[in-house]
Amino acid sequence: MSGNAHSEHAAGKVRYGMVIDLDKCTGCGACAVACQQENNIAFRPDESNKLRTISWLTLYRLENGKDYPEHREAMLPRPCMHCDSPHHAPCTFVCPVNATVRDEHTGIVDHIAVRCIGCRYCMVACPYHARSFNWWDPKWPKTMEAMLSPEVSPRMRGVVEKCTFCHHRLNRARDRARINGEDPDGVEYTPACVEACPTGAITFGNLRDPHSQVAKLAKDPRAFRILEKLHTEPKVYYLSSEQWIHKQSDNDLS
Amino acid sequence: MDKALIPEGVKRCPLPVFGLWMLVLFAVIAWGIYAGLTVLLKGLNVTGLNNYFGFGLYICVDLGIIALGAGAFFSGFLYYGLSRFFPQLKELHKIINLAVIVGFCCYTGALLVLLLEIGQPLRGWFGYWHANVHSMLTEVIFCISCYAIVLVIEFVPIILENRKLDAIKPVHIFGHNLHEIMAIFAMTGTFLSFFHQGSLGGVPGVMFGRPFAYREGFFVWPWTFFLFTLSAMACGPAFTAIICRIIEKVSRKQLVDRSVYELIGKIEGGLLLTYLILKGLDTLYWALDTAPGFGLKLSDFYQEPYGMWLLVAELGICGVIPVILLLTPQARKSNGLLFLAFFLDCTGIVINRFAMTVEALAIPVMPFDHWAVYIPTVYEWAPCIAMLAYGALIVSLSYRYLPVFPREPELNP
Amino acid sequence: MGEVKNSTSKKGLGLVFFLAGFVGALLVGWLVFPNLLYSSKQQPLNFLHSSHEDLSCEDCHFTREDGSYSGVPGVEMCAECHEEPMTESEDERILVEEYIQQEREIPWLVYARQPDNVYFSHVAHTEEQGIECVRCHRDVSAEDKMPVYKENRLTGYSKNTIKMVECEKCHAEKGASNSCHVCHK
Amino acid sequence: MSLGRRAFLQFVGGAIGGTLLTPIPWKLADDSAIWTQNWSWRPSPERGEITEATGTCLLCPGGCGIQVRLVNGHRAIYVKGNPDHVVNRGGLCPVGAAGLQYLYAPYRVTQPLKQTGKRGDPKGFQPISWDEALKVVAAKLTELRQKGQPHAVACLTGQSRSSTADLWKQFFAAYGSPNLYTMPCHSDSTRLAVALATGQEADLAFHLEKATYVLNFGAPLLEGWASPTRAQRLFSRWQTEQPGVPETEFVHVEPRCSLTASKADRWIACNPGTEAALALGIAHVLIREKLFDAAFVADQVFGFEDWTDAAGAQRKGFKALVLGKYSPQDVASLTGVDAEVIQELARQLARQKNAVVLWGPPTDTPNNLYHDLAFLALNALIGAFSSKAMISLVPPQPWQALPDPAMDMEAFKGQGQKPLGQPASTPKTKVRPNTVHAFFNALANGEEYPIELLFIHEANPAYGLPENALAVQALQKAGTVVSFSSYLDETSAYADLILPNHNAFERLDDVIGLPGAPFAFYAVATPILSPQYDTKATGDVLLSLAKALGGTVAQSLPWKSYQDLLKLRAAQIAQAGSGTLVDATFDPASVAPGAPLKPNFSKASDVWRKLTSGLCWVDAPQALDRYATPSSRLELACQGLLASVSANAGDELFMAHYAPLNPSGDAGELPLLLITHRSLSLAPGYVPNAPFMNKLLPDDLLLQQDVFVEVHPSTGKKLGLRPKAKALLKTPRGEAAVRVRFAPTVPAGVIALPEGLGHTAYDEYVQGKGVNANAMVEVQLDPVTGLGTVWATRAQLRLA
Repeated sequence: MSGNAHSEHAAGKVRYGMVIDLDKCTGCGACAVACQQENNIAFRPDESNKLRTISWLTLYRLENGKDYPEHREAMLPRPCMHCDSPHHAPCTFVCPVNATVRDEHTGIVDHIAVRCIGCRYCMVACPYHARSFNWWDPKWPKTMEAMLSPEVSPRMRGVVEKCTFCHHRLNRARDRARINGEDPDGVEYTPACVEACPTGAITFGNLRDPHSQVAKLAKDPRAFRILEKLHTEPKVYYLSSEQWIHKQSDNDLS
Repeated sequence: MDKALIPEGVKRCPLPVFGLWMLVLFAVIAWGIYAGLTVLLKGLNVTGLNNYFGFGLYICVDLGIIALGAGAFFSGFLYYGLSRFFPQLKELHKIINLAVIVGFCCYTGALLVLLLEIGQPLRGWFGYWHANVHSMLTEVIFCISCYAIVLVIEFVPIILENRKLDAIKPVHIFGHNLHEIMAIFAMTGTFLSFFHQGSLGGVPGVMFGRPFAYREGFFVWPWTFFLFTLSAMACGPAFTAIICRIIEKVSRKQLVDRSVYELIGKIEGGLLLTYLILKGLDTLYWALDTAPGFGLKLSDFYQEPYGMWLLVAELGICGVIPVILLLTPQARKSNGLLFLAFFLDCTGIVINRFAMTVEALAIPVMPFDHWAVYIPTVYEWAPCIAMLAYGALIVSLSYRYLPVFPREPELNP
Repeated sequence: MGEVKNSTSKKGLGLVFFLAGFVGALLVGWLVFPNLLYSSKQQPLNFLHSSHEDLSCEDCHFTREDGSYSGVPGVEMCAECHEEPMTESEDERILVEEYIQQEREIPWLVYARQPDNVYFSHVAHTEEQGIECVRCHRDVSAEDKMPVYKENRLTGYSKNTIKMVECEKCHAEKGASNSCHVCHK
Repeated sequence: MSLGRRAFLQFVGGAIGGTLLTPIPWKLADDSAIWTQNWSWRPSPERGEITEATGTCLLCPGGCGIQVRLVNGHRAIYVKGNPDHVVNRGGLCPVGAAGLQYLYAPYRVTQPLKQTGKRGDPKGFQPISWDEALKVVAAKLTELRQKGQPHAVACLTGQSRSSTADLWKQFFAAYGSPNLYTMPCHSDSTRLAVALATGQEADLAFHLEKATYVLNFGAPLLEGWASPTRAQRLFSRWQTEQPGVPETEFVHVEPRCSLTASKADRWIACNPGTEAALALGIAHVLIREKLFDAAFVADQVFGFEDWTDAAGAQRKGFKALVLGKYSPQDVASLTGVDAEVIQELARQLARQKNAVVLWGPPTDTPNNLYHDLAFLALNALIGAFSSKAMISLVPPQPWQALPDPAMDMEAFKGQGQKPLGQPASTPKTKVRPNTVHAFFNALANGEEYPIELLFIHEANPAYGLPENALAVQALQKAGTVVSFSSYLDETSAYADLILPNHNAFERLDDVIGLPGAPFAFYAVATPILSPQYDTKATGDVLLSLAKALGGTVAQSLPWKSYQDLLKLRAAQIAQAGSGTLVDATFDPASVAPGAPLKPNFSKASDVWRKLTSGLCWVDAPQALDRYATPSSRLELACQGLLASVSANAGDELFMAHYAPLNPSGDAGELPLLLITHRSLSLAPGYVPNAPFMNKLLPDDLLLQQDVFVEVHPSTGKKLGLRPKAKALLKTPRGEAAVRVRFAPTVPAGVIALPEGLGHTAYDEYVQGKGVNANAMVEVQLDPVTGLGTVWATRAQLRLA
């Protein structure tokens, strides 16, 4: 068979992860727009059916459940969590054709659209709704085809797609490292969403590098992860000083 | 005009009437095919599926059909495997042919719908080529294929018993030999079916991102594995019995001895009781430990329209009541109650499959997420109904042209 | 006996029919089908590496600073020497008049063109790493004519496009990563 | 024939077997897999070398630095913020991030168009050449001048902070028309207020980087205020804990729970439009409890105590009026904010080391003059104008000056004409009031004199002007409408001639000044790529027109190209020898008003080179220690208003007071108050919402064609509405079909509608989504300034 990645949960030196500071995030959406632009994400005239839209990085609006004027809202950008649960992520476990596999050298959970048969099992398995299905063939206005990036392959109908942590940038960074005679493993790069965030709310890097900003922030007392109780071990951490946001990060009784 | 094909000793309705029925079925199937082709050409956007409901009517019907169709294997197992030790099971030979046919219809129909379920049907074969051994769907793909093959093999002897075909000597010899090794296939199919239903039950074991469906450790293997197997066993023969009864009603004949129904009733009653007990414990453990461990209470999993009524319906109305009816001799004696029980039994399994697929997806996992409601479109209903029509077609043709019920002549002198 | 013979002959005849279908299928599959599957295309004009020996490989095929690879040189590169026709050939004329003077890129048909979804890093496949160019590309040094470009009518890709299985096999041999994103984008 | 049948079967079997031994099925399967990956109708991106170009985003006045990736130098594939840019330091707002969707929009105007059918009919446009188009316009201009009607030429520009605006001014001055307007914005009123209070023509500079306490009355800080990305950076800076540096507390006052309100350290919910009253209530407590900066007031403020006007009349001072009318109890009943909270805010504000008061409407419209003055007064009381310098001024920079226009008699006469529709009460200050609503109103109603030629530049008033119907009527009334739009927008649909501008990423332009920034600013926007279509920069068009007109007009605009003008700017900067060219390492907190920054450049070429490589010119703002007022102090009592208000006017009319303009409509019939709001994922200005941004809109804001109105659950129930129900929204200005979102983000009796939807032009990705908020709101002209203000609009909502 092909795609027989090392399925053991490697204790490698690199685990790319993200920390999103919800105190700083203003929900502007620049990250999501940059993601769409960078990754050739298709759009349609009507995007108001949120259950059919393609979104690699979705902004959720959290509400504190109180009435005016104690009502407060917060925006939570949610990319793919690139779950690091032992052995398999919820999604990589269920894909029948190995279209989604976690790279144990970087922790990135890949989704190869050209391998994907569109059974949507991974969508069902993912508790974060990180995956979008191409319900329609992608169709860009003719003139807008010019802005498609050759760095990312456009997807067609009938397959699932999701956030890749902009792994094409990782590949480019590795090649640059090779050119410069540096070690291509463990290179640092920046996803599009991180680049775009005007508040600097998103930090990206190697979670296993104790000197990295992302590793430090992941240990911040304000840090939490969505649905910790599921033990999916997501590699996207959030920071918030609001207790009501912490409470909404996971299911809790009462 | 087709008398030559009709088995000896039995009577069938006039060809025009049958033809009309065929037309109806063909119309439905055509409708379904049209809808299916529309899905294949336009994409799944014509369905009611969405990013929250990755699974929908297709999966639900598939799982339900496969469970109901599992009666073939289980019946085969009972007849070919256990009747040596329990002579009373010999009676099942009176209905075993129908079971095979029903199973064949279910599995092959499921295969067809399966193609509509995936976004890239043309790449469906990747499941065989790039199989992920950890994925339950891989197991499903392989198992369904095997079961379909096994059922075809089991079906062939029945077909070969057609009067015309049987006339052909090599065919006759071949069919006869097939009959001999049917037990082997039956047993094989049974074990495969056990594993298949079980692997369907294993699906929750990998869904640790879905608390409603997730089962862990012991409760995946062997518990949920056996639960799915058991539930299929507990309803499969019942489904076959219902089909048989329907044929009896339509043909206004008695096709099997009443004792067969009663035997099935007892067996199903016991299996359903066992299933209910185990299912109850499974649900208990899930509700007492697994779900709270995820920060969820039982009530968190139920919201209209996916309310508590589903649980009550599945385990109460379609679980306890059939058990009581089936395990009460007096109730078994009443056709109404017996088949009501069978019907509830089968309904329960479909509800269960629905709960484990559509309902499980309706439940928001993230606290700030919302409940979603899934409404299938005609492009989902049509193929499924067409698949049922396809099954009806096969059953109708089989009944008309094949000696499905050995006791039919004697019971309808 | 006659009947038996008939039966045998009938069986024999059956065998004949079977063989006929069999052999026919083989012929169609192995001879006709490929031509049906692939269409042959010509390059816009004939380019010979042998005619450009004054240039080194790296002049036209190089890795950019950002790590990307420039495999096919732009018409600008050609214009450096071919501002005016250097020969009388039709190819030369086409080059100068239709491309260089019009400042239009030459639509070369790339033999080893990979699909959009493939990420190939030349810088990770160098001779220093024990991977020679001819491993994937034809040896162009002594070529006197560009080969016919065979395009798959269905997929639109070159017949010479390296398939995934070959990549995986080699990666496995070399101990290189077979992670999806290493080669996919 | 049985043989035939069996033979046929055998043949088929053999063929099947044989085929299985050929590559046909396997190859076809393999190819089908590859084919499913490469359907012909799936777009395949052009491959090639990827390079990066540096520039400045011109999609809003924010002046963010950008870097754009290009494939083969001519396909832009990605826009990111320039991490070395002083304004945005690497981030971008969603509009900027989606910028390429405007560059490659299918609704771009690709060449000059002439309306050949009925005005307003998009299908009636036919292409014409640039030569022909320019001739037509020049002829018209010449004709009007010759008729002695230079004032009949008007212009509305949306690009108020660039050299193009200066060109317009230069052109209109030389041509002789007073009717040059910009799209309305809050600074229209703040600049007037500043002029009245300080006697200076300048933008306000808020030193937010060094603020320890920011009290914001309604300005949508995080929804696109001023320089949106810079505001975000600022907010992020406030959120970052730094050892040894005091944290900044951000208090936001607004009736609606906006994103800014939620993100604020504290949100004070007040009744719509009552922010100024709250400010005055706070001033009351400050005065009563002697918590204000007494030294500054005593030393540099006029009108705090009772004063005597030029006519010798005794007038009450700010102190007396505030103490008399704005007690916490009184203000509480007006604003809905507890008296204790008002007192607490005042005391907290007074305690702060570096406090500053911001203000602004939730959408960018002019404010009530007196309300602007109220916030200025509050800042004065807390010493924000003192040596702390939490607020300072950014006046026009010396290098900004263009040569005085050569003016002939026609120019003088035209300039002497009163701007169309402008009220007589407008204050006489250095700042020219942007009475655009009065202009459109007069034009639409045919009052005063007609407008024969109307230029529309980087503006879409038919969509984006509050009470946009007025603009549509005006466009239809104007003689000839010339649009310089890049897109076929709502306004250009009404044009007789479209002279398409280069797209924001195609043109060379500049950004003069950053709204609210505590420094003077200049940046050059270099073209990211060459123009895709047959378009021309409006600046160049203007220069061409001037040349065509000849004479003094040509003299006044002597530059050969727009680029020459920009290079002149650089030269003048180099010559002035003040300010410095900076990158992201520049910390605005280090700027002290009145202390010009030391230049790090010498020659003009040096300046130009650095400006075009992404560096920006900044300089210190002006210290607010010099006042050109009658009293030579900061005037809380604005003596400059003596000419604008009646001599018998109440004393309060000379100073800040809470003066709400009553909305029209029957309170009984229209019992609700409608407010509008903005969001960073909805572009409310010149450009429409990009498809990428549409994905960001939640499905309880826009669902298919319907926009959601935010209604408090209790209000909704009272009106018999259900969540998501379709309803009819009615205001004095119109009716619209909407849906209902029950949300505790607004108080009972108030409903909220987002801006940025309801487009009718552009394409299917843009049009037909929601309702244009500008069509529902009511604009009220400020009785003093004549500016069109938007407060809240009476509304009715009922089940459809």
